[in-house]
Amino acid sequence: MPFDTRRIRGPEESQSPLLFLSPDKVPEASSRQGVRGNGDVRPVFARCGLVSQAKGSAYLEAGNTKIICSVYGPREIERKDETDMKTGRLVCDFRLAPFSCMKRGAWIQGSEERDLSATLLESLQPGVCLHRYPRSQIEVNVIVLENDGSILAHAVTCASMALADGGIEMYDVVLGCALGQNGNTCLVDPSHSEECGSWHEGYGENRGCVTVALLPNLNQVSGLNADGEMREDTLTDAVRTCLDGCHKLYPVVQQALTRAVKRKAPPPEK
Amino acid sequence: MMELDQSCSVLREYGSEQSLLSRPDGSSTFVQGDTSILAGVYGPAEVKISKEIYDRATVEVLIQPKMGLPSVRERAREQCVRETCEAALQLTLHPRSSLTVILQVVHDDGSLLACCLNAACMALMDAGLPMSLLFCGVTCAISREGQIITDPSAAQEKESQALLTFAIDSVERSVLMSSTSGSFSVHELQQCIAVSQKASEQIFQFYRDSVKRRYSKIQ
Amino acid sequence: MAAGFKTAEPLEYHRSFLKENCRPDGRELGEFRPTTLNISSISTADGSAMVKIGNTTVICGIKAELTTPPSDAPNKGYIVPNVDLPPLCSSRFRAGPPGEQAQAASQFIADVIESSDLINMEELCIEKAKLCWVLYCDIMCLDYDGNLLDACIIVLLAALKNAQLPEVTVNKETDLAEVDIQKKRRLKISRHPVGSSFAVFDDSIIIVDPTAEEESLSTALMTVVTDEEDRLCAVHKPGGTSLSGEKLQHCINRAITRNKEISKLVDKVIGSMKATK
Amino acid sequence: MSPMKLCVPGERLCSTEDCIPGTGTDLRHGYIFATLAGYVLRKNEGEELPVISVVRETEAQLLPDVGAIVTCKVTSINPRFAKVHILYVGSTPLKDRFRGTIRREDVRATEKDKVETYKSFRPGDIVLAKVISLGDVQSNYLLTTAENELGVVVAHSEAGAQMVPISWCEMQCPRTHAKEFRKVARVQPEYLQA
Repeated sequence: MPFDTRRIRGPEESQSPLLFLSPDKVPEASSRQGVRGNGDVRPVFARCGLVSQAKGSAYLEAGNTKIICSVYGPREIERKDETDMKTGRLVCDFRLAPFSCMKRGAWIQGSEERDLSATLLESLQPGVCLHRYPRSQIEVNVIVLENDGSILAHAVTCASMALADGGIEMYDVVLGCALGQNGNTCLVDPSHSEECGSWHEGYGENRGCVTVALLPNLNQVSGLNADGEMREDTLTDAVRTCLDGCHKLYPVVQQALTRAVKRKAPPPEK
Repeated sequence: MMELDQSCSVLREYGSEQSLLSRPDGSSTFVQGDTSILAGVYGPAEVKISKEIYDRATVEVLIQPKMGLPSVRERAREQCVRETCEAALQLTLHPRSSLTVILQVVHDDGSLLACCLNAACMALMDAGLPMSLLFCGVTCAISREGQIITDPSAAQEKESQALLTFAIDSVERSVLMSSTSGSFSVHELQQCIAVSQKASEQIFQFYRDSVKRRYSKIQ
Repeated sequence: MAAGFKTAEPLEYHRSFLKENCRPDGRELGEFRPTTLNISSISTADGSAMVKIGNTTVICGIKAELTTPPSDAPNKGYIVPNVDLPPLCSSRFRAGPPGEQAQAASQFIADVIESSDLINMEELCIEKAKLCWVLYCDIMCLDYDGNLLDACIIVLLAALKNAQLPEVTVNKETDLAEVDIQKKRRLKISRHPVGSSFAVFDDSIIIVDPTAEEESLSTALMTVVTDEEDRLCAVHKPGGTSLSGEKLQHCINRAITRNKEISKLVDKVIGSMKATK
Repeated sequence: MSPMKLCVPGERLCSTEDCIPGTGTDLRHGYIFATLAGYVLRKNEGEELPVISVVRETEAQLLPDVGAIVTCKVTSINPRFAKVHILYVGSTPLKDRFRGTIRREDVRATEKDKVETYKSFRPGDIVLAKVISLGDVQSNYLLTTAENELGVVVAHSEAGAQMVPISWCEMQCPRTHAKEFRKVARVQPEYLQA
């Protein structure tokens, strides 16, 4: 492997201490106790306008999942092509901070991050009025500071808040919700251990993860991502459950956005 | 035509040669003891649009290590050399153009950054670029006994508790650049600056002599 | 058209303030922006901290992993600091590998760790020539408004102080490491390096804690790092216009008082964290 | 007075029978929806129906549009055109720089074939111009200064001092009294407070 000459290098190889845990001490994937029901989303904390340099930004916390997003633009496209003349371009960069997961991640963007960038872009695009920004591009940068599950879903919500905070015209906000299916139990907004837990037990029937992105006012789904193996009826149920989960987020997003508007400027004179 | 200055006791033997390469617009080698740097300057030349600055020239410095690819350490040194060159050059005279300084490490035996600075300055002079001042690099090592050694060798650097490199300007003899490692007291810092300023006199005299010798031949 | 003046002639705009011994954001020349510190916010990291200096925000997460000690120092471990300036933090940075500024910052932080003897590297060794810790200190800038280096040093110091390593023993029979995450220990941080950054305007006026705009308009930048015994760990001036000895002394004095302020802040935050546990 | 209503993108504001859609709104199926997060503003502008728009702290116009007056800084010149960076659209500063081009034939309205770009602009000049086209794939925004009110507003002489306009095509350095050629804008009174 060619080593990275642009970063300070450590030893050639190193292992996470978690690999050396005595087998009896491995923390088990616990089922949800009392506090949160299987159909509950985690309480979401959201704020807009934290990154001073950006056009718009948002920070979102759901349980231990922590995501920050900033939006830049509309700015000039460096290499234009014919389609850019009529509509703008949306660009997404999705990154997991090296310290965000149980195992340390690499600095160089991996294929997982690239896939997430692409999915995020597809989920957001239908919500943005790109025709209002000809010849220019809008950049969305997402960094996951801590990954405790459902990162794609929360990244969608966080990014759409950052876009709205940046005054980018949108048909609707975009909300994301994820679900983990394990046999007959389904867990809404799964945490990281719940996401992994289902795979630890091996490959089984009716087991998988679904992420849905919703435009709540238009009542349209802009992104649907499912992996694993699920029965048709479970999948439709899962999507429906996710839609409910999205709607639950709406008041939080609405409040964070209106708060940011108020903080930036007093109401204009009539 | 290797010019040597043996009268110097504080600095190791040093010497330089200019215009030894035919392709660059200016070139030089600078040797301090066993440390040796080869420098080439290209420019003013066309600049990439993304790097263009509308009212001055864009300076780039590349340091090539003796072996392997340049790493983060080289990048930090490049920044030091580049910003020192920027302070010395009259960049507004060449707007929207590029100046590239390439420094090839031939051998590293301590005081590398200082030698890079000296080689760069000689090469810039050779390229005939307008400069408002000259600069030179001096490295001081503070030994564990608290003694100051100027222009240390690699072995002396390893033994030292602190290492300070300064770029001194030729007009006011003040500090243009400073890069340090190890810990030291304020008093030691002041001493090192004073010693470097003194040593810089020799190097500037050497610059003057070598230029004089070179142009007296042309007449 | 005051705003117009600011965008069209930024340098003149700043000069007009400096003439009156103040700055566009209302600060005096020698005044730092409010500095806040938060620790332990990232539970996936072994130690973490977030620092804000004005708008500038940096976060550091430390991940400890196991490896074999370096062959030239079999009784030591590794500290690997890296600074990242992602496109998220400012429009001046592009996605992709780190640029010169990020690389120079990483190297500077590595130099400060080495120069200040921040931590006894032998403490990171578990078994000589066999097993040791490597601490990956990944520093990310989330909002870039100047004075990155000061923020990075504070965040690194706080994250190291916050870090806890699980107990590791080498099983004599199997010769494998065994980790007990129930038992954790803190690192001994022997020194308190704190940096102070300065910007030089028009070769003569010195301001502390420059914003991103002030940095780009200034003619030189300098960072002085001191420890709690008032010794200097770094006088880093990567170039630019020259500075007289007198001005340098003035900067060092300011750096020494800044060290006291920040050490107090770090101790307070770390202390309050321990108290609540 | 009741506090002003706030909205987020996607919210339905009213039917088209009640209002005319203004900025920050979108028309769909006979209803007006918000596209911005901001304050909902209804304004009677002499029409039958009030105009409904969503406003934020800055003006909504973010991109240079055809017909907009822009303030720009000249970055380079050649005999055929001058390249500029657009800094302002109207009085709104742009966060990111957009590049524009002023072609030789767009410098002034009369005697177009006698225009010499280097006698009209110099790099570093601040110029008031109007957008005439968004340009095509290869080119940037095309701008014009062919109006009396458009052209150079701030320029520095070779000696570095800010010059004073003395005619529509000349400016003078207050320090050296040297005259330099520029396509000078007749500055409108509202800009004079600078």
